Amino acid sequence: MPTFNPADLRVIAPELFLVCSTFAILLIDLFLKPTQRHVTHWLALLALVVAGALVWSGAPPMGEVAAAFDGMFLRDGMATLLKLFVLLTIALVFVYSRPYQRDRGLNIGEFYLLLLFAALGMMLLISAGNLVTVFLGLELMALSSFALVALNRDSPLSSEAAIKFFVLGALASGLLLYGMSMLYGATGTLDLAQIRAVSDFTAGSPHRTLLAFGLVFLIVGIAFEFGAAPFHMWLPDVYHGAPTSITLFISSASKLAAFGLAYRLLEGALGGLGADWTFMLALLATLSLAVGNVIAIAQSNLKRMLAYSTISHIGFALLGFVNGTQQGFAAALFYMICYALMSTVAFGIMMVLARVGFEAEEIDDFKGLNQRNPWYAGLMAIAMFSLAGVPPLWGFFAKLMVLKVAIDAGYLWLAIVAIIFAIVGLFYYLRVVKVMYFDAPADDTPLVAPADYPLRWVLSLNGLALLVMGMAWSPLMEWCTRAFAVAG
Amino acid sequence: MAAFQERWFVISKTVLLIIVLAPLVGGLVAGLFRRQVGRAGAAAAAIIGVALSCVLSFWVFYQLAWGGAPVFNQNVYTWVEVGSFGMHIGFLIDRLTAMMMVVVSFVSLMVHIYTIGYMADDDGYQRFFSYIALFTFSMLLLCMANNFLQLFIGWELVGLASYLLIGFWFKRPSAVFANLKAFLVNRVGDWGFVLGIAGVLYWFGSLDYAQVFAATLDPVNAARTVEIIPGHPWSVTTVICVCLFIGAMGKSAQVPLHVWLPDSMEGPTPISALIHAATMVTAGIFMVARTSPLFELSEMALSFVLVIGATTALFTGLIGIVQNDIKRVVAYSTLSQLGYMTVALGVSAYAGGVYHLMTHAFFKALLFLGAGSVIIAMHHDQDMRRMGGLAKYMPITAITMWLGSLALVAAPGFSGFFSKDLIIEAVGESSRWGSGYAYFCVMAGVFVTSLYSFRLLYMTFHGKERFVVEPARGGAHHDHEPGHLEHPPRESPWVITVPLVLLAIPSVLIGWSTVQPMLFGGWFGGSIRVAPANDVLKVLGQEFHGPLAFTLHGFTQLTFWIALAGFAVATWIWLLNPGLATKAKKTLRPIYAMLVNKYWVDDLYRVLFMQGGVGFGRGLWKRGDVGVIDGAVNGSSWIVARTAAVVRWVQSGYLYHYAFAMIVGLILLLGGLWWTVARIAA
Amino acid sequence: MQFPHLLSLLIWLPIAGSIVVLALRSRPEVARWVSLAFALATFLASLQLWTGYDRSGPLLQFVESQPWIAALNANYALGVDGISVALIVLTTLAHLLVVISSWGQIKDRVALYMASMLAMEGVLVGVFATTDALLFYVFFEAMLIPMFLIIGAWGGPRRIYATLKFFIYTFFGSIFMLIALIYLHLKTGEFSLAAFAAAPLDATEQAWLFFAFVAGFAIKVPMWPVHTWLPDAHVEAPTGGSVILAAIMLKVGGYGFIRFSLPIVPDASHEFAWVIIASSLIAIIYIGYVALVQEDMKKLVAYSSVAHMAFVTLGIFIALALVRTHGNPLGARLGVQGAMVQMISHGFVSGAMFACIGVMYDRLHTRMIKDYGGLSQPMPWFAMFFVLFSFANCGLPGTSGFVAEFMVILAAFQDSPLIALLAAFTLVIGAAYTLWLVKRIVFGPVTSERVAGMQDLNPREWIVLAVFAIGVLAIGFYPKPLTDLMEPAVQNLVQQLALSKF
Amino acid sequence: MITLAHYLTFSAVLLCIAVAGIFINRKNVIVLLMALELLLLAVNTNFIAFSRFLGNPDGQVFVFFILAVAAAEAAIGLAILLVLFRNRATINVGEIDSLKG
Repeated sequence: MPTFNPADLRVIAPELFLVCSTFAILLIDLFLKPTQRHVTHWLALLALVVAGALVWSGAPPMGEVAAAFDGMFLRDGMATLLKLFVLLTIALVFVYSRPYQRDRGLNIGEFYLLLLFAALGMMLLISAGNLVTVFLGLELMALSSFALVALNRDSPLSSEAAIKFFVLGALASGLLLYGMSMLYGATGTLDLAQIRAVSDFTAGSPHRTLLAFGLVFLIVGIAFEFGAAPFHMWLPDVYHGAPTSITLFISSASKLAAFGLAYRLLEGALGGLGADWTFMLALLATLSLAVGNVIAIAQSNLKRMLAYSTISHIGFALLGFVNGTQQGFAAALFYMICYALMSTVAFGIMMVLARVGFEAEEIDDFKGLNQRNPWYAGLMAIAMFSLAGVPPLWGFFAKLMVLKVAIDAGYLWLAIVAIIFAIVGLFYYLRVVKVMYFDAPADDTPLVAPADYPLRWVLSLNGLALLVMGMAWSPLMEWCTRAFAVAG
Repeated sequence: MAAFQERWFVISKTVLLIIVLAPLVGGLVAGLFRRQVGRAGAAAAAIIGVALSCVLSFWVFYQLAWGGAPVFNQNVYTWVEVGSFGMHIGFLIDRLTAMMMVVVSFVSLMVHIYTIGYMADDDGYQRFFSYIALFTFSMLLLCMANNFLQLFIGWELVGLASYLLIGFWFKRPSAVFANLKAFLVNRVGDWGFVLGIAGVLYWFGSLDYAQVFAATLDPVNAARTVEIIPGHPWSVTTVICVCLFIGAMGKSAQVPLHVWLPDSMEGPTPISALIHAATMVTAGIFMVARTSPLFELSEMALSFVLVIGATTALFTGLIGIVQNDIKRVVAYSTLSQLGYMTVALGVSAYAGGVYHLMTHAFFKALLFLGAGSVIIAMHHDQDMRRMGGLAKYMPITAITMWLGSLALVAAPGFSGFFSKDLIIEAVGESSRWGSGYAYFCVMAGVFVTSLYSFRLLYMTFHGKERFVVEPARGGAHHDHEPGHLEHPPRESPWVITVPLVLLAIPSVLIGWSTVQPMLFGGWFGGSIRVAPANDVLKVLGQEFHGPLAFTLHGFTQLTFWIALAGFAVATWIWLLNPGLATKAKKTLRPIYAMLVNKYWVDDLYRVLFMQGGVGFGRGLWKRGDVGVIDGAVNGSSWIVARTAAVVRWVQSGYLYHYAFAMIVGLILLLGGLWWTVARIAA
Repeated sequence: MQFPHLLSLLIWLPIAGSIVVLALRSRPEVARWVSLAFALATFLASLQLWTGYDRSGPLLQFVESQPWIAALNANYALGVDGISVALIVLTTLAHLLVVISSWGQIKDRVALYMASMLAMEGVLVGVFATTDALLFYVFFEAMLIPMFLIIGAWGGPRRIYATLKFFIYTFFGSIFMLIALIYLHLKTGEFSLAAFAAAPLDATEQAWLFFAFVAGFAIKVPMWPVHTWLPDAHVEAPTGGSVILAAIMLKVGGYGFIRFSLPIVPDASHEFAWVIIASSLIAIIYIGYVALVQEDMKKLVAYSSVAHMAFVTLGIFIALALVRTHGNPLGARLGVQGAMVQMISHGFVSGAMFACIGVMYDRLHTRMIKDYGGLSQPMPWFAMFFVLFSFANCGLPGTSGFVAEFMVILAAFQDSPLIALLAAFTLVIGAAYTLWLVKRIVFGPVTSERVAGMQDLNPREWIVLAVFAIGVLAIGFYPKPLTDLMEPAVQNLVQQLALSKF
Repeated sequence: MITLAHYLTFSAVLLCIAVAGIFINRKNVIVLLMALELLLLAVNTNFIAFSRFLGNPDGQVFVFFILAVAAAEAAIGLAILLVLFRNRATINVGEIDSLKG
């Protein structure tokens, strides 16, 4: 007879703290004047930092799993790592978007609260040990995201993006749920570990067909969250329509969370069907690489271009999944972390350059940036080269790791497809550098970054990290590898 | 005494280094420090350098010829060493080399001195000295080499000097065209030459003369064959020798690579004398003689040499008859004489070839310098149609030119007689394949030589004066019409006439003292190796009873009468019956056209190689590089961009299309599932 | 006294310099002097390699090794043999000269230009110094970034097309090499070149790997038919960029063949040597003809670079045929030595040619041959240097160009006289396109007022060209120190070639 | 006798109707929201049917969660719809295409 165990509260301490502090901030924010919004800002950041500290300090030893509530909630190495980076990227969203939000009158409490709720959803999703928690975490994240996209209530584009995101997101989660119901039907349990136990021994049984059928729907849901082709259609429109701060969030934190979702469902629940899902993911990867890289070339809007670039990067990350081993997941996670931190730089700089009435989101807006503001041009160039996967930047090593595990798994053809499309992709990243460095500026005046020092410093560090990590990424990779040790 | 003898009669490396480097130093001083040393300083530096090496060359020659000094063969330094392949810079000094050194440095010295006068008005005075000194260095490097590498280095460096000197008046488009042509044609020869060297290294395992020549004695090497075209075994020595000789054909201007030499007359006359008559062009002859141990192994290669040489000897001489440019006549004469030397090589009479090389160096340098003297007198007009009767204005030039010409036409007793007559006789003795043809060519050549030589003398020095002397009309020095002189022609200054005289002496006399030892006395010793069966000179030597007897015998020979006939015809046409030439021109129009157009060889080359090469290159560039390769490169990026531009509209903006795409994706995944299941089941 | 981490110093000193220079963007004059100081310091430090290198054996020297990426077992491993030493010294020297020569040429964004150059220097030294395949790859690709900027930001009118073409073309090739490296890593569990060389590989694996390497290196060299990026890149690049591109970057391709293809896949290299040899011969003849008809002098010299680099590939792959088919290791050494000397020599010669064209371009701002003529009158010193380098370009003895071509032709003859025949055609065609260029530019009457008004070399240009000239002549007259430096490494390589991997 | 298969078929049909409703509908966004509710109903049917036939209550618990979330989802959906209408004065799916390409 399961009983409530107070020790479980320790396991979910970070989440509990985040819930409580979010509500507290909600209340405090009600009493703040718009001029005092910075209090919310700092409190939200504080909440994230403390939550991060709690994640770190209460982490179980590597390779061990701390479960709470009958396995509904799991805390393992992967969860610790992923949560830390989710919190980090959301903190970056806060830091980077403050001037941007302020300029547009969007520096409102909802922004912080919805992001905190989304963070909570992600943490829950990442730690989910049960289909119910997966679902709840996912929906908490998704619903917050829908609302965030529509945050700029006066923008027709934002609302269009939001409705597309919402309808397709709901469709995807409906299909995901349908798949979950198949899993439930096949195994009679909602617990991921138990589903896994069944799935490991299903060869030849009728359950297997049902499981595999459910698997397809799960993959639809996962692919949607990632934005893998052909479930990517929402992604360019949402990136484009949403305020840049929200695009930043979706392209970084959400993608990390999607990794959590994919890992929990595919490996945690359906590891036994690896042979099935690796092939399906390989198909998705191929399509994503092709669609993302090719269509990105035709874009003139930087946000849209980065959206397609995201799709192609998801294709790369999926190369790690097709390996389906500890090494593979580690490589994929490494890739996602790298990608998230690259996109924070790119979108961060877009926000730095944006002004009231000027979004700095067309590629041509970056013309001659090197003359106008060499430092941010340099950071942007680093981000672009890193996204393109040119050594010695971090992005290259992330690609290297996933290529390695894909080839190791026998997917040489996929690796070759990936590199061919990487060459195609190179073109549009270089175009951004070209515009910044080789084109004459439309306007010769220096472009000064907002006098927001945390933004300047953190963004610079973020950008330089792409360079430094190119030489010192080994510890992070090791951490990623250990995060998956004996986790399954 | 013995110690003295040892010191005195052993060739010292230091001396050799000074011989080679002195002109280089002189040249560098004249060239790089032209501002600092001035005109006189540059001339002095170059002349001192060359004079030093000339004196020392004579000394070395003396040591070898009379002092009994042993052959010197040492490396100076190692150029490259890859395993046991050592490539060195070093000297092999035997009598052949010593003779060349003497000829080269002596003629060079004469030319240097002559230059003081000839180039007196030229802005490029210092530059000229630096170039000819550089040339002397290169030529000595070539001659003194003890290996094929250094031979080739010198070979190419003299080519460079020749290039620079032909194009010395670089403002003249014709000069810079001629020097390019000269270098490129030489490069065609070098193409073969370098392959020959590669063959030597491959099959004989060394580039060192001594080792290679020792290896030729091994019958295994002599019998070795190679199948470059499968199924056709060729003797490796034939391959090597033909390749080497192709190099010689370029440098010594043998048909069909002769086209550069007449054009090279664009250069100042001193270098025509030095490079394009006396020394550089004979490098090919020297090289073949030097490598005689190799050539002796290949009857086929020698026949090739023989036929090429004979063709050159006759057919280029014929062109000389119709030339009006005084230097071009001498140039074609040079071609023809080089042909004679080559013929001598072809019948294994290497010593004869080299001997003719030496005599020719003197009298041909004399003829060129004489021509130069005339040209100065005519204010740099070279057209013989505007000369005539110059003998009374410039007697020294006229006399020396006559002496040189007599040597050229092999008048008995003159140096050219000894060398050329012997070549002709040697051809007559030879039974090598092609010797019949060669005999005809060299015989006919005698007539031709005589014809153009006397034609030149008559048109230049005798007959009616065809120039107009009109006092200066206040114009600048140079702007008068061709054939119009400001003042009567006058004899050149001493710096010009002294070299003429000094060259005339050996041109006339040198045969008397040298023919016996050099041709029949085995003077060259081991430098030249002739297989006993091929040794035509030995056969001739049995009938040779001293130079005087030979000279007297010469008057009875067919060659003398042929030459005399040439003299008679020339006198008849150009001295006694002016106007006959024009008539003959009309009656023999096709032949005349053929000769004036140089058998259309130049035109053929221009169309085939120049225009053809440019057209071919343009085709490769436009069609190949730009069309196909870049077409593929840019085309693929164009395809990607077009695809992107089209495919992006799949993202139509409509929600229902997006949802539809997801459903398609779902179906795709179900298909993927089915495929995996099927695969696992199978 | 030797500096303990000399190779690291040579890599990181210029990179540190580039960061310092970047910080001086508002003070271009200071930036110039600081970059000169860094370039000079690096060059002087690299001389220690030359003097301190023990020429007696083939062992790697100045070895450093630090764990770098534990997950991949990749190390920050450095070490040089004679071949690397020669190339590193060439690199540091060329960069020093480029910094000097761009003094007056670059006026816009000086700091960025100098920083790119210094960063490139460090990266290039890294390529030649590393013994770890992954690190090699990182350097190999990283050099694209500064060159991309240099061509794109300071180039000519079609610089964008050229620089994108350059970047994507080369990236395209090298990424296949990356797959090959990953494959080898999976096979051996390491990234060290020594481990790769020791890995047993069957014929199919070797064939695939070979072509992956060829894709990477052939484009870099560049070999026919993947050379078309080079003329465009050269034409549009600023002078300094052209010099580095021609003098150093192309060498990376040849170096890659030596370090990767030959030791790792010797059997496939042997089996497919004919492909490379054929391509090299086509390059020598075809590209020679193409060079002949160029109207833009930079394009002409760029095409001639392709033809000259063909001697590198020819020399390297002839060696395989010689060792394996003919059992002639001596000839093979001659071929490889020739190829290596060609790399160094071409570094001097092509660098000098581009520097010369830069001198002309600075004065008239055109690269078209028809705009020049009769330069020897207004610019006698320049004419002297230009003629010297032109003769070096067509392989005249006494210049470095001859040494290498001669050795490669000698080696080629040992494999097949026909190959030598075709290769030696360069004597004719090389002289034709080079000297025709000389004829049209340097000689003849002065063609225009603008040409007549051209100033002769200033002292800075004079120094740069004089250093190149000294290099060209020194190697030409006495190549032995250079070949002796590389000999143990070459010998070692040839010995390895003889060993089949099956 | 109504078996599990019947329920599953029923829910599959519901699913198909929902999906079809989403991508065939070219008129009104409200209809989309309805189709999404239908989709969740299909899922709920599945869970309840499985729960009933497996004798395991977990599925029914899940359904409660789904219902709760569906309510929240509908709320957000309608809110976004309002914003959209305010900005564009239309909720016609065929007219919402400014973001494309």
